[in-house]
Amino acid sequence: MKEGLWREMGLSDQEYQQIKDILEREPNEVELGMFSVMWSEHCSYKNSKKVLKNFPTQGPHILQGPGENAGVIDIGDGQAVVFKIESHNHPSAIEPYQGAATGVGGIIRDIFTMGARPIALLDSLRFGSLSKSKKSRFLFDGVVAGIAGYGNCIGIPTVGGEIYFHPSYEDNPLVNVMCVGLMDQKDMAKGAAAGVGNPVMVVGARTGRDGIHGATFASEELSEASEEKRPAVQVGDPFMEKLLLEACLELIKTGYVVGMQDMGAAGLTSSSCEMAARAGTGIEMDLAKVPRRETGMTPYEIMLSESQERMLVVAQQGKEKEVQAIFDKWGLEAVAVGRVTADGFMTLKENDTVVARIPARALTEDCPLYEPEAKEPAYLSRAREYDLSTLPELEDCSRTLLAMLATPTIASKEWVFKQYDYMVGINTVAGPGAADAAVLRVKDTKKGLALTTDCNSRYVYLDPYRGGQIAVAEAARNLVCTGAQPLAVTDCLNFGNPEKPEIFWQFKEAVAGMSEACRELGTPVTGGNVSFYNETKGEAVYPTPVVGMVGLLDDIDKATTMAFKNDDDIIILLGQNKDELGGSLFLSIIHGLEAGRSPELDLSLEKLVQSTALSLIKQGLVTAAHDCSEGGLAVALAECCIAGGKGAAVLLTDNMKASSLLFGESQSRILITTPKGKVDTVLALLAETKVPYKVLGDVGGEELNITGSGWKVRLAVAVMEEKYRGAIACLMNS
Amino acid sequence: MKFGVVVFPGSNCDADCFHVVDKVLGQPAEYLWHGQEDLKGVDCVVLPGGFSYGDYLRTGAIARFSPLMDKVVEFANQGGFVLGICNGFQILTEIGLLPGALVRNPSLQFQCHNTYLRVERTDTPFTGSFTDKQIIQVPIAHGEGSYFADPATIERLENQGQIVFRYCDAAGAVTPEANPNGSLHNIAGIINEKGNVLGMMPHPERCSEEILGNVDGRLLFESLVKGQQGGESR
Amino acid sequence: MFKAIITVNFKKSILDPQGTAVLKALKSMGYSGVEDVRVGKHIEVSLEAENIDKAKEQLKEMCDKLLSNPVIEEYKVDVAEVR
Amino acid sequence: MFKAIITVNFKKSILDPQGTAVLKALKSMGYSGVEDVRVGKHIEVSLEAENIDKAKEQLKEMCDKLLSNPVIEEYKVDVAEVR
Ligand SMILES: Nc1ncnc2c1ncn2[C@@H]1O[C@H](COP(=O)(O)OP(=O)(O)O)[C@@H](O)[C@H]1O
Ligand SMILES: [Mg+2]
Repeated sequence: MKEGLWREMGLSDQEYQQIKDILEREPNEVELGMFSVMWSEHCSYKNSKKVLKNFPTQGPHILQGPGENAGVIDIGDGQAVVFKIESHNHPSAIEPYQGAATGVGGIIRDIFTMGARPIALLDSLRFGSLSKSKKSRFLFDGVVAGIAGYGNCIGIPTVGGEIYFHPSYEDNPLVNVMCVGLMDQKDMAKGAAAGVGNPVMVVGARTGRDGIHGATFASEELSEASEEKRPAVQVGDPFMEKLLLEACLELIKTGYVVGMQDMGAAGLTSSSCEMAARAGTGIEMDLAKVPRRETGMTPYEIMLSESQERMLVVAQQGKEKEVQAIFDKWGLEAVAVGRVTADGFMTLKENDTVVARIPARALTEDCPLYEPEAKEPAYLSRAREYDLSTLPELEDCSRTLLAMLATPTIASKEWVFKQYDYMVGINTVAGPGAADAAVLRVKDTKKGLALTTDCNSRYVYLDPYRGGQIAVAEAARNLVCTGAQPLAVTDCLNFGNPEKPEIFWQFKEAVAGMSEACRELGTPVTGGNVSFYNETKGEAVYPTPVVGMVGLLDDIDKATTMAFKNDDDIIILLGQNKDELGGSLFLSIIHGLEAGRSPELDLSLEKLVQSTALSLIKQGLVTAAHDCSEGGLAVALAECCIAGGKGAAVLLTDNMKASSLLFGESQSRILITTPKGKVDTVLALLAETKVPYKVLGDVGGEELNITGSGWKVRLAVAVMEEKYRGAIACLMNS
Repeated sequence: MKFGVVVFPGSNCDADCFHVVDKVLGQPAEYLWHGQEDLKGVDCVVLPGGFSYGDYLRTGAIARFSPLMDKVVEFANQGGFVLGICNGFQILTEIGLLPGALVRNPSLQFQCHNTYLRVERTDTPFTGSFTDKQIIQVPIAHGEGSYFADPATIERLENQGQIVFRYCDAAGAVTPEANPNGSLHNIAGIINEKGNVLGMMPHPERCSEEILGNVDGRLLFESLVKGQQGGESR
Repeated sequence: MFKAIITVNFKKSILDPQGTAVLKALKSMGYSGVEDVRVGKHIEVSLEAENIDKAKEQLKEMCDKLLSNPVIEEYKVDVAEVR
Repeated sequence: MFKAIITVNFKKSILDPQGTAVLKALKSMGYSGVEDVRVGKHIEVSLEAENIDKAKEQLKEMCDKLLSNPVIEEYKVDVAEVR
């Protein structure tokens, strides 16, 4: 073996020494390769594990928290929802179509591995400036097509998501995909290789040389040299995955499955040793039996291949034939390559020769954990101390609102979701663009599910703790606006290089903020994904801890969307307008400033606003609901108008600058409308809960009129709609 | 009326079609596995949407060689009802039960959105419950739904009234702007000469329930069921 | 063992949206000399057959039945023996 | 005027799902002699250029920048002068 090979594989000298201590000898190349991928940040969470312990993970409806392939929550009637989010950032930077497509494929496998039928996808995306950067347009175009290509083909609707454009993502886009599945609780499968003697089977696609060392690749910064590592990108085959999905679900129904796990990052290595470690067993495999796509593959290549659309199944002894028959029906291979052993070792053979022998737990548990140094970055005090009071005041409020609506981050994402089949499965009650969260019915019940992803990374950049809190609060608020009770969280933490103290500080603070908000709002974390090293040429992306959240509606007929619906409905704002512009999109777009403090968040007010809105919706008193987020109150009103094709007349009496009042992003605000005849009931209820609120005006006409003291917004809905819906298509077709 | 929903490897609207005939219409329904040769005595075969064989090579190209498809052709030739939706329509053109071909959308993108359709004929078994020239809303979801045929075929389709659905605007005008995918003559769905095989790109099964906000598609399935009931009582 | 290269193209009378899009993209990248682009399929098939004529016959059949659709496409087959 | 034929294929080591699906289909249709199928793109480009070397240079650039992604694909260019 080449001297210092471990360094090329991303292991430190100490880690190498530790491996020698564990094995009580030098590892061979296969063993070293296995350690290097399993001990990479991507698989081991060695830099983040200690911090992630802060997340609350317990709650009454949590059936499975972190540790399995996906989280599981109880939604009553013996049913469960399985969900998880994952990133595929680096592959997407290099080959946007295939990178994004295989990202979708990977997260879908995590869901059906648990025994659930995937019913929805959401995508949380970040790119550089769409108007200024050709590269960003190229990446955006390819990523969206890749998500569409995979999701549409396999037949899982992409029902929601979010997209932000910011220069920090120019060379390192973020592609996070969440998948949600539904199952009967009795069908829950786990990823444990239990039962000594049980056969271990490789099922699905054949193994090729693709993606070797993908996990290590994900744990480094992007550089020119990444180009050389290009084989780390794979081509996805959604058709194969569809067959695999149907075969696996059919197999689970038979009861012959003991454990099952998909082969994602680090392929056969991670799936086998994780399954053994979970069960406290060992696995012996003959690599010569693994079906291959290419000739002459070495044990090293077979163990580290990241070929897609493969699973590892531990079946009941004696049921191999039955398992094979099911895969055969779907035109897939299922080959027994080994068995579960009692000795706790991963024993890999090629025919009769042992090529690797490592204690399974050494790969999964013994990886050294680090607590990198954390230090508050210098930019923070500069940004916070920026004096915003010197900014010139708005001259033309209407023009400014139009400009905001045409900003790609705010503008309609129709150009994107038109490419997604968001209806297949016929469960989509509120698809993309219709409501603050996607709403799906649960067939044969009255129930509905609400799904969202959220993260405003500018807030996190300016105040990681508060930004983390807001990401959680906004996700919950979005669910509430559709009439759902928020239940649980999955998160995807996208940060720069954790070896830099400033980055690690952002990470720690953001997780602490998210943890507090999750605790307060009663939405535990069931799992997630950490993606570090999102940097190019030493510049990190904005810290982006994406929150994926699932909520439950007991009565799908009460599902609420954001569209203004009836003339004369009364518009009410729950929450408070504050004079705060810090961290707002307005500052960034209109003044080119990323400064100030992120908006304040009072979690008890947040809870009160949310519970009030939810209770009004459940009582059937609300005709539309929408939270105020990027672009503030003015943009929220405009969005309700555009969605409903109806105008509104609004009077704002707050004693505040027009810019703050219209475009400030104060948290904990929800716009609702209620029919005129019910307004007294609503106001009485509001008075009872003591929630701060304001009656703003009413729905009607073909214009949005907002009147303040000394200023006015007056825009035809049709004009706003044209800007809002056309902006992204216009940039992409130019 | 007993419906049979064909399942090809890669079909993904099979369960949706099944749900609508079974749960919404309350009709008997069976899944028909592509590898078998048994139509299980159904009265109407539904070829559902999806990506049979991954849409590899050409949409519907590989699926038409499934063993079950020989039986479907026989069934159609004997007058049995066959409904091809989206990928099902593509398969019907590939196998020659319907003329023409469905090619890539000029946008080169997959397109998923509602479209307005004008019902051109109400005297077919699939459209009896619609009113003449009724304007309905039915969603499309495809990347290759641009209907093409040579001029002679198009003329024949027009002359023989084989065009059943056309893309139109909200007022029913058949215009280039209302054509989402460059289909010749705004064709969204056609029927064979005998009138028992219908192919359409839009998805009626996606708009057959109140909770989904639109029930226009249900009329298509109801037409079949009512037609048969009418036939039996006569 | 024979190796065939089959090219499948849209008939001239049929719009080739992909070709049009590539043409547009090349022009906007500054390749003003480009006049036309057509995008088709390039299929490589390796097969065993008794002799080259049998191979050709089989390949033609495959093209007619599966690899091309005569309504919209035309094809060309080149076969060579390899060892 | 030059006419180029560009073929773009997945690299040999990369999975070609389309080729695999076609191979299976051909086998199940009874063509048991077929051993391998790869499906790629066949792109025909007509362009004006000063001379064939300039044309080649431009075409290579187009392939690198737009027509293929070297991460997963490889390409081949054939150019000839036409009148
Ligand atoms: N990448 C995407 N994929 C699918 N839908 C999206 C995507 N981005 C945004 N949407 C949809 O567009 C709508 C508006 O999104 P967003 O601007 O994030 O709303 P909000 O600020 O209220 O959360 C939502 O319904 C969302 O699901
Ligand atoms: Mg949002």
